[in-house]
Amino acid sequence: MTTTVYVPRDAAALSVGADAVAAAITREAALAGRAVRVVRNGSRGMLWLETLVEVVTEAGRIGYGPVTAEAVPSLIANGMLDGGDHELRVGVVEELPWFRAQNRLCFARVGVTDPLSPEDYRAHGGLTGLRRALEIGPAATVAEVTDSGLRGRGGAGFPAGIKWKTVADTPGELKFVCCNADEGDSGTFADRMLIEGDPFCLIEGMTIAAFAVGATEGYIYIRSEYPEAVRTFRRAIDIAYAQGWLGDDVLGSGLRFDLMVRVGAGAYICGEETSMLESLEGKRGVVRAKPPIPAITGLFGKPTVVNNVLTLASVPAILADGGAAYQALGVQRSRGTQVFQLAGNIARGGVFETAFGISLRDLVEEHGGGTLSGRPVRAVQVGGPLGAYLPASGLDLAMDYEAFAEAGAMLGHGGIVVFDDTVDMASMARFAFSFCAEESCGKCTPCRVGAVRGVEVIDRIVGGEDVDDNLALLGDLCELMTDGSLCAMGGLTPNPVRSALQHFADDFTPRRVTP
Amino acid sequence: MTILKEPDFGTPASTSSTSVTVEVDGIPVTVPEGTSVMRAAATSGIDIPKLCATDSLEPFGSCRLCLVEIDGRRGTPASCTTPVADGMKVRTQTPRLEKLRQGVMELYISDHPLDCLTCSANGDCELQDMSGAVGLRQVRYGYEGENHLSLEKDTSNPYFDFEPSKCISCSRCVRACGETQGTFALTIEGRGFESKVSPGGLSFMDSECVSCGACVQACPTATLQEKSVVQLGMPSRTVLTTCAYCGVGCSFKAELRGDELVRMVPYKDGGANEGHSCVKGRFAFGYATHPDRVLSPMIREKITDPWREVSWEEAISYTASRMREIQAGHGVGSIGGITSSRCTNEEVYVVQKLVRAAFGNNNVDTCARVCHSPTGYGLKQTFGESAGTQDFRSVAAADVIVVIGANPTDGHPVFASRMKRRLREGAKLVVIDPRRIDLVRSPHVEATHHLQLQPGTNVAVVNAFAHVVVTEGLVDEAFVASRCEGYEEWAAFIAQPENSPEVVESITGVPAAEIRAAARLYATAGNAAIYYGLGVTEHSQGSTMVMGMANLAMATGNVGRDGVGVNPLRGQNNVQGSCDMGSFPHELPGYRHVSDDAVRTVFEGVWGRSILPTPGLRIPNMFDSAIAGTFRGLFVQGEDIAQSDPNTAHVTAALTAMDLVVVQDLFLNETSKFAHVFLPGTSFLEKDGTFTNAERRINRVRPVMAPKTGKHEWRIVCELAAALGYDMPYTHPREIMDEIAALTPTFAGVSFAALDRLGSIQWPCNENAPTGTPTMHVDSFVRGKGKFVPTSFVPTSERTTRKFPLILTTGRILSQYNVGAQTRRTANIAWHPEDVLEIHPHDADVRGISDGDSVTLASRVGATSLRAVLSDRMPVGVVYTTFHHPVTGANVVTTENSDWATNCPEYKVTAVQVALRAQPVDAADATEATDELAPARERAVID
Amino acid sequence: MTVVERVLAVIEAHRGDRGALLPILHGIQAEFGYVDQSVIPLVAKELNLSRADVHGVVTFYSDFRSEPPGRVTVQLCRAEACQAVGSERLVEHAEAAYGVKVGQTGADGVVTLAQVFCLGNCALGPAAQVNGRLHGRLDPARLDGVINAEYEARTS
Amino acid sequence: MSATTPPTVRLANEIARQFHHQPPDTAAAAIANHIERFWDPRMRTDLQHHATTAPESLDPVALAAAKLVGS
Repeated sequence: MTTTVYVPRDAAALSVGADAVAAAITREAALAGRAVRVVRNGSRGMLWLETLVEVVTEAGRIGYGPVTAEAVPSLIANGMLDGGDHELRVGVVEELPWFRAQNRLCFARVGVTDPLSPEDYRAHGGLTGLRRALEIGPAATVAEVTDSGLRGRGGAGFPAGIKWKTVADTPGELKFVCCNADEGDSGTFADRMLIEGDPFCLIEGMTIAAFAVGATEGYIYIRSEYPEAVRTFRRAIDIAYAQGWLGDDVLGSGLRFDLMVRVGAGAYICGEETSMLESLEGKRGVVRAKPPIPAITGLFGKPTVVNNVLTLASVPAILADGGAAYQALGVQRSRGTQVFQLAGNIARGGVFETAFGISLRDLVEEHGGGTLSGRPVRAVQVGGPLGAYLPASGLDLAMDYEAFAEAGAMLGHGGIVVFDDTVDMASMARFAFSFCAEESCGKCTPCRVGAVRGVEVIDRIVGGEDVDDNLALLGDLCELMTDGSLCAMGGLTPNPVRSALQHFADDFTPRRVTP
Repeated sequence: MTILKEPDFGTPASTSSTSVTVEVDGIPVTVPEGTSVMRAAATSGIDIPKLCATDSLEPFGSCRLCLVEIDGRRGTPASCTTPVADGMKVRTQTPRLEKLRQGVMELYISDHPLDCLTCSANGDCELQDMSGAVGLRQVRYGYEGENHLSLEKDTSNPYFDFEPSKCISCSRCVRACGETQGTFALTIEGRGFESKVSPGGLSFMDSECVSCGACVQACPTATLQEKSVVQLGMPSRTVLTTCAYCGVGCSFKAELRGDELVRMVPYKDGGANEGHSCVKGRFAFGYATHPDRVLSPMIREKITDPWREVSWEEAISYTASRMREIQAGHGVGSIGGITSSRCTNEEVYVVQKLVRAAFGNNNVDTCARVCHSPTGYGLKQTFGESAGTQDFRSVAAADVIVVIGANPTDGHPVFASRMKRRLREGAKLVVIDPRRIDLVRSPHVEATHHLQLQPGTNVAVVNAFAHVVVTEGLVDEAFVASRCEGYEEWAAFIAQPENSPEVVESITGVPAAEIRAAARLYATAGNAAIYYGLGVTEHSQGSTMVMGMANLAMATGNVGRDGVGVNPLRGQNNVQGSCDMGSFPHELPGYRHVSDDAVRTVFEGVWGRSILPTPGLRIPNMFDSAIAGTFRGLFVQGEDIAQSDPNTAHVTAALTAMDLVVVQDLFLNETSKFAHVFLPGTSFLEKDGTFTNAERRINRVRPVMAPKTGKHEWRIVCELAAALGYDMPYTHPREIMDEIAALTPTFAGVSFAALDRLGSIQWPCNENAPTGTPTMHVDSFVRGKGKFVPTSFVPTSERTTRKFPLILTTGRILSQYNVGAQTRRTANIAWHPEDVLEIHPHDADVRGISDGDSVTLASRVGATSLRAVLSDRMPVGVVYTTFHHPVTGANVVTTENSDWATNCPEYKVTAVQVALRAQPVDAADATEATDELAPARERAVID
Repeated sequence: MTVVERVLAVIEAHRGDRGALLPILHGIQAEFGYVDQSVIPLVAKELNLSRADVHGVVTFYSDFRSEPPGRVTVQLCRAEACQAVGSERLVEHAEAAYGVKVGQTGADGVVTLAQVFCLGNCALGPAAQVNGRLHGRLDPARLDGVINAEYEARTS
Repeated sequence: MSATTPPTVRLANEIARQFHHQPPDTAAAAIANHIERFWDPRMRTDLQHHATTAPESLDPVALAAAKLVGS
């Protein structure tokens, strides 16, 4: 009898030796005379357990982790292939508290299936959403998405249905669907994991969007820092064409939709939708002023849907189960689930998909297990490099768009980066400016020049130079960048700065000038 | 006037016909929908601070100075990128906005040199202005932070400097290069704080920059600054005038400091150019004050005598008495005059009047004879008026643009920029030209079809187009039925198989399928416009081709509205005007035949002299008659016939045979070698009058300086007439225009006062069209019904043979102008130091010619030598050269063939042989050889 | 194949793609290891862009190198999540150990050190990409091991 | 075309080639009309002179036209 063993092919798993683990299992099983089938799945998202090896048993998929290649002989010797006991054995994966506490919609198949197996995809509910969309027609599809309350997962949280309706209502023979997979925020990796772990879901979501708005071409813009995601998605597209899920006659419905991968080239700003469009057009990734909005004048001047990976990946489920089911999840105007990502100095980092409304403390302390270093949590940055730093005392915040907005913070793409008490928050504030200086597109003055001056002003403050005047200047600069910048890059850079000043003022007191 | 600063509304005007009303700082203002908040504010007299916005460019939204508050909207949107909405309430001045704007300026100044007092832009710097406008009082960041102050200055361009340390990264130059000029030679390099303007990583001179000046114009600081301003200082007064180079007729602000011309700046309200310019008009005006200019009249008895400077009185009375002597001895018809397309309408008018009224004959012609005379003939025959049908603006409404025998990016660059803008917006392009001109494929522009025809086969191609239209049912039946005549006969002719694309393929070398596709595109476009140049007219069938294009336009209904038409791209600044003014021997002003008794009677009444009812001699006929001995005296106004007219040997023989040759010009040109009287002329900077451009637009030419010669050209002519016993007692050129208006129905509404009021006027301008006529033939053709004229293709007699196996065709290049008399006397020489022979690599290879080799170019009539450049722009079998340098003698080899109807020379088709020169000559040798051979070699085409 | 032919082959593979400049530049970098100044006019001509257009794009994106890289290219993540677990110490180590500053290639052409902001491995930091392969939970010793292995793989 | 051909003859012949597709009578009339509208009278006289003295130098249609031209 052949034993099925799952070894993730997700980049995070690969980064800690998953390929070597898979090879070792094949080798050692053969030596032990055991027939095994190694399936390369996506990651379950419990990244502290990577490489998480799962063995299929009658009791379920038993997990072992973190597994290294070196540990494989001992694992096999100890009966791993039969679910045997071992210090790395974590039990039935889906029964782990961390796992059970989630509500996986977007990530329902991630880590469960072979991402490039169309059979797996179908067997796990794939294509149901698309088929239903094709059945109910474009207008009803848009309505379903509108009714679901789905909001853009890229950070701005704009209702997806309204955007789609605008594109659908704008006349044009050529329209585009663009998936923004330029996931550049530190502390976020859910897009990557979905692309690598369930690419067909995204393809299905984009196809539904295309059908809904009347687009015939789609582009997914994946950052070049994600070579594994690029490879996986390209293969998935090839398979989808072969399956008739893409091309001239999608699922025999007569729908034409072509999908292309485009790779970024090292520019954080291309995660901003208009600069992403510029980049897709083969230009410098410089931000466009709005209006006109991309839904009307988008890629190559044509009506264009631009949505984030998780937004589009939520769509198949919304169509399959109906907008109302999705709407039933979440709180207030934050409907459905959010894929939180626990990162940085955290004991149990990974993705955690759940309905909006969970508290930050629950995520960081209960599920994340506190810091990796074991030291006290001092600060948590939510929403990427443009998100605010929250002090350990402020972790009782509910994770929803409005609650965060009220607290002067933002949920962004759901990334949560934890710092322990060794962090110097003045240097993190300085980093916010220097990151902006490094990654600003250079178009608008507050961002282009302001970021550089911000670094200099913080240096002067911590250097003890005219501290009060410079603090006032820093305040004015933050105000100018917030109110005056062309896009969110410059506009939000003051978030981490101001929050650091507000919550960690002591770190800004004069000290020795760092050489 | 003092220095003219045009208002800048910040963003381009909206063309919407719907209006919306908004309130800016409590002031209600009604503007077209789509107008920016910034422009709406400016319209109501409120200037919102701005640096990256200017109304010649699309809004960009980068400087963030123009932030405003809008009731009901979050934040502080940029007023340049925010369109107005009905009922919107905008506040442009609040404490919050003031603080933000000061904050922006503080950032700018923290990375800017603090040298305002010694900066060349001091007083004309928007950064300086904005610092004041926002009330910047301190820069709290200090000046010690990261900056760009040590970036090096690029002085490589001869006309302007690039000083990146002063750059504020507003991208106005980059956008101007793309949006306005369409060259895309500039970019922003790097990103973030390191973003800086760059000519593609090269120096300006090594880059793709064509030196049009749009970037300099757009720059709000001293970063891109004219060298002349750096050297001479800021100008203090403005004179509005018109460029004297090509037929586009750009309006310029001549900016002076005292009486010194500092710079020429394109005028935003100029109808032809709308604020754009090219390297010639913008920068190449130095010839006007070049030391080579002759400033005193000179005479001599024999052409072998040395010149003798004399007073104006002596020069004029000498001329008059010799003219009268000749007429006494050889008859009234033994003298004549040639008018110049470089001179004003008023100057031209008085010369033809001199000839008709004082000389008493019709022996007047103009240099248009050798360029666009077929246009006059062909469009008169078919449409009824010897002029193009559209204004330049019309190209913005074209869906398909057909360019035939023209190279607008070099020859008519400012119009080309407008055309390219339309092409970038999506209009389709068909190029019909033997050579792959830049328009066929250049950044962001690509022709749908390039019909690379054999030189001399235009008519076959246009007939094949028409054949497709007629036989494939693409005729606009309604238009033809209601607006035209002669259709049936023409359609029967054109439908004959000999005109089919398949048959003409072997003649033209253009695949039949290409012609069919292009013809269908033209016929089904919606709005299809034809633009053409000398590649149409300078052929043995030049006039036929013009009529062929007119037929095609009528058959498809592409006449009489915006975006269509048949449009000549005129060569010289005043070709249209000189023709309008009655310069042709068979026509009085306004294209009315001398045989028309009624017309003659009107002129005779005003002029007080009788006018001959029979045509006079055309230029080539004058030469023939001179050699025959019946034509012996010639007044030549500003045309170098010895250099520019065909068959130089014949021309020089004719000039030598004459008893009196009077030359009026800026420089001692080739013709003056055969002259007895030299009357120094004035440059356009001294003239007072009008030029008429290719779109029939009459523009004022205003004097920037007093005549360096002490006398206006029109006055010279009047004094000569007086000396001949005929009074032309004008005291000012405006009186000349008044007379033109009184005598010419199409000019009835034109006067200097009207021009000052309206800016410019496109004739016809009269009771029916008091402000002029941008588009002609709108409801009916000038001749009533448009007339189809069968245009049978007759091959030129110029054929290739074993001995002369290649065809030579000619053209011009952007930086130089015609025979180069002006541009060679400016720094433009840097771009084109010599004419070269472009030859296909295959043709070069079989002759053992490598790139850069010196080669001889020989035709049946002459030979010259020049450097070869291998180029796949040429089809195999065709070679090409420009004619800007007399040393090249490019036209020594061209033949005496001409257009059958107008005698316009067939410059564009010459059978030649090209061979490697045995011993390459160095430059010094070449110069010597030139001097010896000058009369035979220095012959070039005027257009 | 000549350089021109190799460039044309890359361009040909993207002929007909909309706005193909980025994929082509990636292709050229994959082919040659960097984007040489000299190929810019050719790319511009083939795509009907100005060379300034291409220059502007090449200089905007930090991926495109104008110089050949070393045998081992190390992209160290310096974004917040990796900073939280000591990425700056890793940078200091790498600079000292390989004698290059971030953004430089060693004179011996062995190591190119580059910084990157986020590799999407934020729960397993500090992370780095070495010759295109992602590594997590790095410390100086592990980094050295990875670099050595890559160097050996490239030289053997 | 020989350089010794009189200019008016050369011109008339060039014009005649353009009208060869028309019936000779029509062509001759059209050419004569063209000459009358665009030629100086002394050129017409010269052409008529050649038409009389050297009719063989003229294209037959040009010759016919020359005879129609009023001087």
